[in-house]
Formats: sequence, structure tokens, C-alpha cells
Amino acid sequence: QDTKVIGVSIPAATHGWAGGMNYFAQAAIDRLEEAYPELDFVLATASDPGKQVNDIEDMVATRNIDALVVLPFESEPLTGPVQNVKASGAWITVVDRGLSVPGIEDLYVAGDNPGFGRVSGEYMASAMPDGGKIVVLRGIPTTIDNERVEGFEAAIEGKNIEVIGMEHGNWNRDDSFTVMQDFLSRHPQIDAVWASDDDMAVGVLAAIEAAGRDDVKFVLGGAGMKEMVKRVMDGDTMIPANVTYPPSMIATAIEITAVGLVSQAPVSGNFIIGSVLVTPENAETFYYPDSPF
Amino acid sequence: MALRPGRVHALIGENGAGKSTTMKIMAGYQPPSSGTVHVDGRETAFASLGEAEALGISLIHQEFNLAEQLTAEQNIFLGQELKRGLLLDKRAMRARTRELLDRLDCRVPADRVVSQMSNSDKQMVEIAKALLRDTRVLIMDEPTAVLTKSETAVLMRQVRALRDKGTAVLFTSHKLDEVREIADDLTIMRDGAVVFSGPAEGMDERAMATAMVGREMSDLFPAKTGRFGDMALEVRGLTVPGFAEDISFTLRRGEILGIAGLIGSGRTETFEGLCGLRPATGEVRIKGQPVTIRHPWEALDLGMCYLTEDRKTRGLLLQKGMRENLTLQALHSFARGLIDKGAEETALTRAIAEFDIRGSRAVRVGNLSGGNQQKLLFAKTMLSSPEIVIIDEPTRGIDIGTKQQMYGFIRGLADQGRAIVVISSEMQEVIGLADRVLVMRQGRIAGEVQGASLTEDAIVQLAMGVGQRAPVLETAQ
Amino acid sequence: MTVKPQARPKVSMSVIGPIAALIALIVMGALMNPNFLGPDNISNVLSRSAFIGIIAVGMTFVITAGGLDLSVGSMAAFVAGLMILVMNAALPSLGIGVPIILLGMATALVAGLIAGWLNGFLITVLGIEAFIVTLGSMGIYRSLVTWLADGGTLSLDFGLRTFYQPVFYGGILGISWPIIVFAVVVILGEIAMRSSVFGRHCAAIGSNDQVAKYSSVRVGRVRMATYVMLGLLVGVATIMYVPRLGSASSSTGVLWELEAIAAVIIGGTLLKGGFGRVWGTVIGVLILTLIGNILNLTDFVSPYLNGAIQGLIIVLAVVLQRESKPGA
Amino acid sequence: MTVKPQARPKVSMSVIGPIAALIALIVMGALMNPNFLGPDNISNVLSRSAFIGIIAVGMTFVITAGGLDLSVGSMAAFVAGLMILVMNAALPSLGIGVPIILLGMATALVAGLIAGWLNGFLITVLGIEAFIVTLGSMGIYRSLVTWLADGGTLSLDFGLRTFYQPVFYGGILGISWPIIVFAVVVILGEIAMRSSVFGRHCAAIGSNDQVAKYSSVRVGRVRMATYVMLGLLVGVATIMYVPRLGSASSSTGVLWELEAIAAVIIGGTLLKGGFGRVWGTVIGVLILTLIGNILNLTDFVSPYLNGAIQGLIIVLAVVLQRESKPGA
Ligand SMILES: Nc1ncnc2c1ncn2[C@@H]1O[C@H](COP(=O)(O)OP(=O)(O)OP(=O)(O)O)[C@@H](O)[C@H]1O
Ligand SMILES: Nc1ncnc2c1ncn2[C@@H]1O[C@H](COP(=O)(O)OP(=O)(O)OP(=O)(O)O)[C@@H](O)[C@H]1O
Ligand SMILES: [Mg+2]
Ligand SMILES: [Mg+2]
Repeated sequence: QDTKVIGVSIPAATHGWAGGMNYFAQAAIDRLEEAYPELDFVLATASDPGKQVNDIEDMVATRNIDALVVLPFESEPLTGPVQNVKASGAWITVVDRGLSVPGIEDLYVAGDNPGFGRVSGEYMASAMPDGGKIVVLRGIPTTIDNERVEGFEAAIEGKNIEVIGMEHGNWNRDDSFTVMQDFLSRHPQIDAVWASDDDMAVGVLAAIEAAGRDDVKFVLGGAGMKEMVKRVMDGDTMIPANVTYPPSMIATAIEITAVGLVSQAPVSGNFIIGSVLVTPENAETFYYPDSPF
Repeated sequence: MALRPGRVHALIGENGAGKSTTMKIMAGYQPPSSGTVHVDGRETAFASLGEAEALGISLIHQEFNLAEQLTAEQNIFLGQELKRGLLLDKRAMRARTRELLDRLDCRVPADRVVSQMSNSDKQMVEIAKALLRDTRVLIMDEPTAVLTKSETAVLMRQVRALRDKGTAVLFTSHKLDEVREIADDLTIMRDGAVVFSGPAEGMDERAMATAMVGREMSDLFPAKTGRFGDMALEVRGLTVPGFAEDISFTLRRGEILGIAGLIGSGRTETFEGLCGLRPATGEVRIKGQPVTIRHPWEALDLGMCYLTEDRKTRGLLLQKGMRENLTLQALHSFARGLIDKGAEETALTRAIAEFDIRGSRAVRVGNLSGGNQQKLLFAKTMLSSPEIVIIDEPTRGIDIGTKQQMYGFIRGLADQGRAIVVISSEMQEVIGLADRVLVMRQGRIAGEVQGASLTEDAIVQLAMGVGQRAPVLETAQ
Repeated sequence: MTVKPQARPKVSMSVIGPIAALIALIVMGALMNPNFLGPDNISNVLSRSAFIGIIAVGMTFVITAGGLDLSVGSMAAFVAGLMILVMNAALPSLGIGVPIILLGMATALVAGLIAGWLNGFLITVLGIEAFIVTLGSMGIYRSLVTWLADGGTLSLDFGLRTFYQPVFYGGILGISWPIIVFAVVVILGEIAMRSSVFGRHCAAIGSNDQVAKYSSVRVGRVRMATYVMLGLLVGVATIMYVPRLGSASSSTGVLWELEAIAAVIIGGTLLKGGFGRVWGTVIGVLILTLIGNILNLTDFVSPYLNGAIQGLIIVLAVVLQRESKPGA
Repeated sequence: MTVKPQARPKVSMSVIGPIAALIALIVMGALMNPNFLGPDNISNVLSRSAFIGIIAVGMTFVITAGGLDLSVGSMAAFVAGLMILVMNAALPSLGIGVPIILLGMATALVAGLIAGWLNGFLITVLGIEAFIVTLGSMGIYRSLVTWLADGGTLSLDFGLRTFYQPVFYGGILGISWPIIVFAVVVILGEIAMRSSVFGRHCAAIGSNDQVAKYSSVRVGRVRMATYVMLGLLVGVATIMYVPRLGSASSSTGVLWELEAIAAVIIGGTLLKGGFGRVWGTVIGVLILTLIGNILNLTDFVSPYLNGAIQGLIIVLAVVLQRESKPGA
């Protein structure tokens, strides 16, 4: 019987969320290789779009992949190359970031970036009914980040919430720590922080703690890092909520793809994994103590 | 001073008298702070080096001015490359290089990289570079300092040929016999000013020396005492792969051992090997104790020290001041935890006085005159007070007055009971200074002369190999 | 400069070294995967080497002349962004066709030229350390492209891109354009390095710029020329790059500078200047590309460790060509 | 070597330059934001300078001795990761207390020392170009930390971190530990550079290693010592870094190497070796940190352009100190 090869191409673990995603991809592959001996996986991680295209080309040229699971580094540059893979007859699963031309992928598993921003914005508005001054830490300048921020801004529109500072923390703990320190020296009154990511939230919290400032009521991160979910669950007032953007969606995508390949079951379609607000009430369901993220 | 076509003009003076500076001004490398340069009767201010070159003036530097990573051919043609169409005409350049080097009796291959050449070969490449340029005025700053007698003779032949073709030649040398032999005109400088200028006729070496130094010169070499102490160094079967083989000799305290030989006979390498500066094998005993020396600091710890012949690339840090250079080798003796800068300054003051180093204390060593650099190098080595000193070409580029001082100093060291090796290409120097002379040829000891048989003839015969006529310029590789 | 007994081998390790490393990699790849030597894979490897390769050829001259350029990756991203903006802007008036492609190409070349000239100006005319100048311009171009793209991605109009794509994917006689252009650049570069006055002057300047100056070499001009040429080659590489991905963002060309410099040095050019060889650089680029390619061929190592393997091989490739006595 | 008639000014631009740039930045910052000169902000800026600063002091010696180290950022990440792993592993047996902190510190110092020694070994004993060795080890350490963290983040046990935190946040007399340690490292470094045999030897080797060798300097050992010392200082920096956020991941210390090298060169140390000054490096580090700080304190420019401003200021800071006639 012939083995089928599934190629998995994802961005390298350069920040917390990507690290979690890498972990889930690796774990799913290990599990599936065990479960389905007739499946072979190729996992490649790329640090920039060009490298990702190289990886995908290599999978086609040397590994004869039957299916490709790709989490595009960026949509635009990956569209053409994935289209070429499609033309070779392989199954295409696109994760998280849609390609810029619709209809290439057979299966689309994605988070919802504008939704992520919107949920965060809505929570901010509801947590501060009387309005307030907030600062925002953005991620690495990318389309994803733009979509999230736009969603966020749309949601707080007209809600009397004033964004008094916005800088890039690059989804990085150290950078966000520095940025937050400077925000704190610059603004005598900050009511809340939208850190937009849990890694950044870690840095922000440390900066606030170090400055000993108590004007900041809470910090809203995002992505559902286990430590943060735990703090929500424990009722920490600084971390009253979180917004999910599960890195495990890559595992979902790989699993569905694998099942599709071995069983010919109809699995095509779109799976949008919405961003959900995590509150002390529902936190338990989002808490995975064994995950590295 | 005036240079005329078809005449050789010699410029002499003490170290730091300003000879090199004068030459650089004449060749457009430096602007004069006052005064003018006239070419063909017209006053000229060189805006760029190209201008001086376009007027047919070229300068051979005292310190080598070659790109180390480039080959002989590339250096000779640098800035004057021959082209065929858009591309280089390498064949023509190579042929021309060969021809020029052959004219200078230099055997070095055209594609040898300069960093792999001996000093004398580098000098020949410099000269070839100047010959290539169509020069009407050829200025040479101590071209013979690194050459032996036979190579100097070749150079002099070329100089005469150029002169006969109408080129004006200006050169300096501290070897006054050469000056007497070839100069038509003579200018003598002292402390930045001309003290004599006129035809060379009637000036003998003694007269030149007196005019230069400003006092009557007595005997150049100090008297040999002939009193030796215990055995200081015994070397048996020293082999420096590729350069020297089976070298054996002994050296007593208070003795000066001269090492003679042609350039390329492996003298430098032998003693670099002995001091751990390059891989070597063999049996070495110091004060009777067998020792192994694999690194220069091990030699220094044993009280043995080598003073390099190549002051520019191996001897001194040209970017640094005198103080840093002076104390580099003996730095530990100035440090008790931290470096005592006051003690360093004191040492510098002493060295300046003792070795008559001229030049401001603040100047970078690269800006010292060649001879003063050599004196500083000497002072630096002496500061680590070694028991056994190996001095390679001690007086290269040093004026006659200072030479006398240096010889006296070296003899003084011997009289203090130190053991001294002097490697020199100047026959007079080895004969005058050494108690005993080893002659090397092609990486081996060809023989030993001492006492009454210590004559130029005897050394030359051993160095060339009896009956062999052509000088051996390179070891067989 | 110590000279060891050196029975100078006819062909030195510094020549054999990189070639041996390359061959070892190829053999390894071929053993691991039968498709490795297939035409598809070879073509892939060569075309993707072209970007860095073309830039690395320019870098060879810069380094040979004693310089350095850390800005090439950011510069490539910026030039690509500019090219896309210009082409998109001209689309309504010019329509899809050859003219707009030519306009885009001209933009890339001119932008590269100017960028290279600016680096060269600061370095040769104002006399600032090349490391600092190009570190600065690296930050500047990277920021500019982020700003042009408003933090996101600049994308070429889709129709335009489809039309332009053959410049990357097409070719003649089954050899794709990037490979052809790369080959041409390498051949011209090798000739220029070996047999042109320019190449020789680069080496002379890198070896000792005082000497070059005294030999009436126009040091400033030659040095400037190396940066301008590198900028131009960044433009050429961008022309090939844009049709491939059709976009530019702040993550375009990240670390290309390190890769290009590494390729140059693996190829045997001296980092301190004075000696360079273009063919070596090509081998260096191929080695770097092959490492990535081979790592994709197998699942032996955790992808987390790819960087470690890469680092090891880079060091090994250079260990191979060492012939001079170490250290001291 | 002809030298022009240089009328050496008493206080040279190379000394005034970086100081002037720093003062200009401080004035600018003070004008833009009243809190800029507040004790909090000053303390923040100084403590965050400490990591890069401590490393940059080590880098000053490496560069002065004619070397280079691109691996320090990755090395810091790796050392931090290792330290966290060791401390977490020892937690059950040692419990929270001073011993476990000491164990962690020892781990960091030993790991840094070994890492530095490895770089030094490859460079001085095997004689491989420092650029290549450290480019290689940069990749290796970065990979290793990613692998140790399984792609994610290594976090110090929460209780442990709370106990350890005073090492970053605490201090004496209101001066935090990182600032104190940084100051001590700088003072020792400055003394070592100016007045120790080691510093003098570094400059000699960087200026001309042949001369150093012929002067019986233990070239290999001194060069090795610079790398070992740098590794050790990376360990020290890590000891300060870990308590801050209590975590390490593959994004820890990214680009620290470039920042450290830039600081060294802005400070006036020669990239090609032979001359170094530690106080200059400190100014360089402060300039770099202040740029980021000022940009965060104002909204004048789009955050996308931060990198451009940074690049400009770096170049300007070096323009200020140029005194030698340019280029040639
Ligand atoms: N750039 C400079 N700055 C300061 N002093 C200088 C500089 N260049 C030369 N000098 C000084 O000018 C004096 C003349 O030097 P010059 O090299 O011309 O001497 P010289 O006659 O060639 O001596 P030698 O025989 O030793 O080569 C020396 O004292 C030297 O230190
Ligand atoms: N770096 C090098 N690489 C290759 N060959 C060299 C190198 N240095 C010197 N040689 C060659 O080695 C031989 C010996 O050189 P060298 O001139 O130093 O010998 P020497 O006997 O000490 O002569 P002298 O001291 O009179 O200059 C020469 O043939 C020279 O060309
Ligand atoms: Mg002179
Ligand atoms: Mg010799």
C-alpha cells in the first residue's frame, strides 16, 4: 500500500503564539504518525515568506506531497506558490491567514482576527462603562495586527474610551515591558491596557508592578496562554478576561486533513474558530495545563 | 637643492634630519609648510599625487608601500594597468613584470603575493614599480637598507643606466660608501636644514660623516675584549622546516656571535625558530639546562629575546605612541596589578636619552623617522633585559653617528655578561662587531670564521659556496 | 603571516575547501532523497539562490574593497515595495503590458542605484565607518517599507502579477530567468574581479588604501563604485523577486545581509578585504541554499534545530578551507 | 605611511562627538516630555541599558583585540533558558531560597563561560574567521533555546520568580541592582582597558597581531580571554535579565549582538581593532536606549518609522565624532 505524504508549512516559533502553534503542530504530527502508519509528514518552519515558499517548493519537488497544510506567513506572497501546489493535484489546507485569491484551498481553518479585535474592544467598553484612558500595544507590523487593531478601534468607537498611546510591542515580552515602562512615565493616568497578546501582557504586568502604579485597573491580553487563563480562572482583578485565538487550530487542521486523506471522508469547507471572551465563569474550559502555551 | 637630469644626487643626514620628509614634499605626498617646489623652472603645488606622477616624478618609500595581499605584478602595475579592450592584458603585464624583475636580478615569481616575500624582494618590487613608470625624476628613500652587497650592485647598475638616459635621481642612504661610489651631487641635512650642498667630488666618507654628525667621528667599532663567561646557549640540530636544517652552535656569556649570509639564506628563520616564533625542532640548552621553546614568551621567560628585522610589520605598533610601544614587551614589569604610567614615562625618558631617539613624545610611532623607529625597537627589546639577545639587522636605516653608539651599546651589553647574536647583511658590521661569525648558506651553516681569518673574503666564499658564482637569492623550495 | 614549512600545495585548501563542502552536501542530499538531483529540485535550488546570489556577487566587491554592507536585505525590501507602488500607481494609465513591467524594472534599478550611492556617499565622502552607515540605512529602509505598507503587505495588482510572473517562473530552454540572470551576473562579476582594472583596484584598496592612493588609484571613486554596483544588483535581484511573491512587507529580505556576507566569506573572500573571488561566493550561496533544501528532505531533526545544523555546516565549510596556521 | 601634518587638537572630536550626541538626545527628551528627567524614567533607562551595556563592555574588548562576536544575543537567550531549566529542576530538592538562586547564577556564569570559551577555541585555536564562527554559534544557540522551550517559552516557577525578582527590581539606596552591576562592570572594564596589561595587550593584538606576537604577547591566550570574558558577561547580563520577566524564549535577545556592536562603535572603538574605550561604549549604549525611550515618550512620528529615526541618529552620532579626513 502506498504511503501518503502530508506537508506542513508554518512560520517559525519567533513569538509566544507561534511557539504554541509549533508545539501543537509537532504534537499532532507525532500523534497521527502513530495512528496512521500509511501517513508520512513533513514539517517545515520558516522565518520569512521567502523561506516558506522555498519549503513548499521543496515539498512538491522532492517529497511528492499529497496534501499541504499551510499557515501562511503572509497571504499575498504565498498565494501564487500555493496555487502551484494546488495545480500539482495536492490537497490544500490553509490555516489562519486566508490566501489573497479565494477558492484555492480545499479546507480553511482559521481564527478571526477582526473578531479578535472586536471582542477585545467590546470587553474594554463594557468593563469601563464610564469610559477611560487606555494604551494599546500592537504586535509585529503585519496585516494580522492591522486587522485586529481595526476591529478593536471599530468596537470602541463612540464609547468614550480614549486611546492615549499606541506602540509596537512586537508580540514580545521584553519589548512590551520597555514600551509599557515608557507609557507609564509618560502618562500619569492610565486606566487600562489592551496588550492584544498574552506575551505582551506578561511584559506589561511586570512593568506596572515594577512602577508600583495602581491607576491601571486591568490588562487585557489575548490568545489564551495557560498562565493567563489560570489567572482569569482565579479571579485576578488585573487579568479579568482573555480573548482566545487558539494556536491549536493548526492541530485541528492537520487532523482533519489526515482524516480526509485516509478515509476519503468529505472534509472540505471552512472552519472559522471564533475568538471567544474568556471570563472567570468559563475559564475552566479554556485551561490546558499541559500545553506549553 | 636642485636635481639635474643625468645626475645622481644623494641626500644624507642623521636620523630624523628630515630626508624622508623632504623627499615626500618633492614628490607631492605632503604639502610644504613653507617654500616651493619648481619643476622645469615652474613653481608647482601638487594638488594630487597623480599630478606629480604625470610630471614624471616617482618616489620609492623608505617603508614599503605595497599592497600586501596583491602579487608582484599587481603591485607593479597598480594604477597603470595595461588593458586590451576593456579587460586587463595580463599576459603583457606578466611579461613586462618578468622583464623588470630580471633587470633587477630578482627571481621572485610575478604572481607571488607580496606578504610572502622577503624584504629584499619587496624592495625590488618597489623599484620595479618605479622603473615601470616613465620617470624623469626618480626619488629613492633608503633603497639599499634591506639589500646585500650584490643586490645593491644590481641596483646601482640600474641607477647608472637611468642616469645615462637622462633621468634625475635623488636617493638617500646611510651606507656612505655607496654614496661616495655613485653620487654626482650631494646634499647633507642636519636638524631639518641643509648644511652642505654641492658636487660630491672630494667628499670622502669621513668628511661626509663629520658634516652629518657635526663632530669628528672616531673609530666606528668598539674594541673586542675576548673575555667570555659561562656557556649561555647551546643549540644542536635545530631545524626549521622549509628554511633551515641542522643548525648547531654555542654561545657564551659576554660573546657576540655574528651570523652572516646572503639574503634568503635562512638566518632570520633559524632564530625565529629558536625563539618559538615558528615551528622548529632541535636540542636547545640554556645555561646548560635543556629547554623546549614553542612560544616567544617561553623564550622571554628563559631570558632569550629576538629583535626582528622587520620593524614595520613585526616590530612596532605604528598607530600607537612611543610609550605603548616601548613597554609592550616588558609590560608585566610595569604592572603591579595596574600599569604604572609614571614608571612607563620614566622609562621612555631614559630610553630617549640613552638611544638618542628624536621626535616628539606624543607622536605616533608611524610618524617617527625610520632610523628613530629602529632605535625605539632596540630600546623596547632591551627593556625586558634579556640574558640572550638575538638582534636581526640591528642598524638597518640608522645613521652613522648613531651606529657607532649602537655598536658601543651592544658591546656594552656583552661586557655586562649577556650573550649576543647579531644577524647582519652588512659585512663590515659582522666583522667589526662579532667575536666569531657563523656563515649560513641555503639554510645550513656553511662555516665559522674568527680571529685573524675573519675577513670579508672568507665570509663571501662561505656564503656563496666556494666556486659558485651566482648569488643564491632563494632557498630551494 | 607566520609561514609554516609550507610545501605549497599546487591546489590549495582554500580552493578545495568550499568545493568539497558543496560536493559533500550534494552527495548527502542525493543519498537522502532520489528526487534531490531531479531537474525540478535543481531548478528550484538554483532559482532561489539567484536572489541572494546576485546580491552576494556585489557584496564580494564591497568586501574585497575593504567595505561591508548590512543594509542589502532592507534595501531589497524597500526597492521591492517601491517598485510595487509605482507599478500599481501606473496601472490605470499604462494598463497591463510590457511598458509597465519595464517601468517597474527601471524603478528597481534606479532605486537600487540611488540607495547604493547614498551608502557610498556617506562612507567614502563623509568617511563614516561602513558598519555604522549600513546599520543605519538597514533600519531606515526597513522602517520605510513598513511605513509604505502601513504595517501590512504591499501587493502587486493580481492581474499585473500574473502577467509579470514569467520573469520568475519562465525562461528559455527550460532554464528559468533567475538562473540565467544569476549566471550572467556571476560570469560578468568573475571577469570583472579577475580581469578588469576595477577588480584589481578593489583588491588593492582592500589590501591597503594608502598604497592604492599613492599609486594614483581613485580610491574614493572605486569604493563608491562598489556600493553603487551592489545597490544596482539589489535592484536586479528585486526585479526577479517581485514576480515570485508579488508582494513586499517588513519581513521581506530579513537577514539577507547576513546570508550574503556569509556566502562571500564561505567562498573564501577575506572579510578584511584585499582578496575576493566571485566563484567562491557562488559556491557559498549554493551551500547555504542547499542546507535549507536538504533539511527539508528529511525529518531526521526537529525543525527547531534547523538553525543549529545550519550553523554547524557553515562553520564546517570554513574549517575545511583553513590552511594558514591558526590564531597567534 | 605618509601622514598629513595633523595639528592634533587638544580634545578631539572623537571624544566630544558621542558625548555631544548624548547630551543632544537628553536635551531633546527633556524638551519633549517633562517626565523624561524624572527619577523613574532615568532609572528605567539605566536598568534597561544594563543588559546590552554589560555585554557591550565585553564586546569592546573583543573588538579592540580585532575580533567580533555575533552570537551574544542568542547566547544570552540560551543561557537564560538553561538557567531557568536548572532552577526549575532543582526546585523540588532545594526549595525556594538563596541556594537555588545561587545555583541559577552559577549556571549562568558557567554556561556563559563555556559558550565564550567555545567561540574562542574555534577562533583562536582552529583559526576560523570570527565572523563565521559566531554567525554559526548564533544559529546554534538560537536553535537550542527554541528546542529547549519546545518552540514556546521557558518560564521560571512563579514562586521562585517572585523570590528572585528583587535582583532586578530591588537595589540599594534606591539604585536598582542592574544599574549597580552595570556601573561596577563599566568601572572595572574601564580600568582594565586603560591600565591593565590585559587591556594593553588587547589593543596591541588588534593593532597588529604580528607585532604582539614578536613582543612575546600570548596572542592566542589574550584573544581567547576576550571571548571568555564576553561569555562571562553574557552570563552576568542573563542573571539580571531572568528575574525581570522570569522567562526565556526564542525571541529573547534577538538583535542584541547588533545593538552591542553598534554601541561599541558609536562609542568610538575602532571596528578593525587596535583601539577601544569602555566609557565610549557606555555612551553608545545610552544613546541607543534613549532613542527608543524618546520615541516612546512622543507621538511625533509614526511608530512604523521608529527604525528609521534610530538609524538616522546612529549615523549622526558617528558623523559627529569624525575628525580624520574622510575616505580617501
Ligand atoms: N606626521 C608627522 N608628525 C609629527 N612629526 C613628524 C611627522 N612626520 C615626520 N615627523 C618628524 O619629522 C622628523 C623628520 O623625519 P624624516 O622621516 O624626514 O627623517 P629622515 O631624515 O628620513 O630620517 P631617517 O634617516 O631615520 O629615515 C622626524 O623627527 C619625525 O619624527
Ligand atoms: N612569508 C613568506 N612566505 C614564503 N616565503 C618566504 C616568506 N618570507 C620569506 N620567504 C622566503 O624565505 C627565504 C628566506 O627569507 P629571509 O630573507 O627572511 O632570509 P634571511 O636569511 O633571514 O635573510 P635576511 O635576514 O638577510 O633578509 C627567502 O627565499 C624568502 O623569499
Ligand atoms: Mg627617512
Ligand atoms: Mg633576515
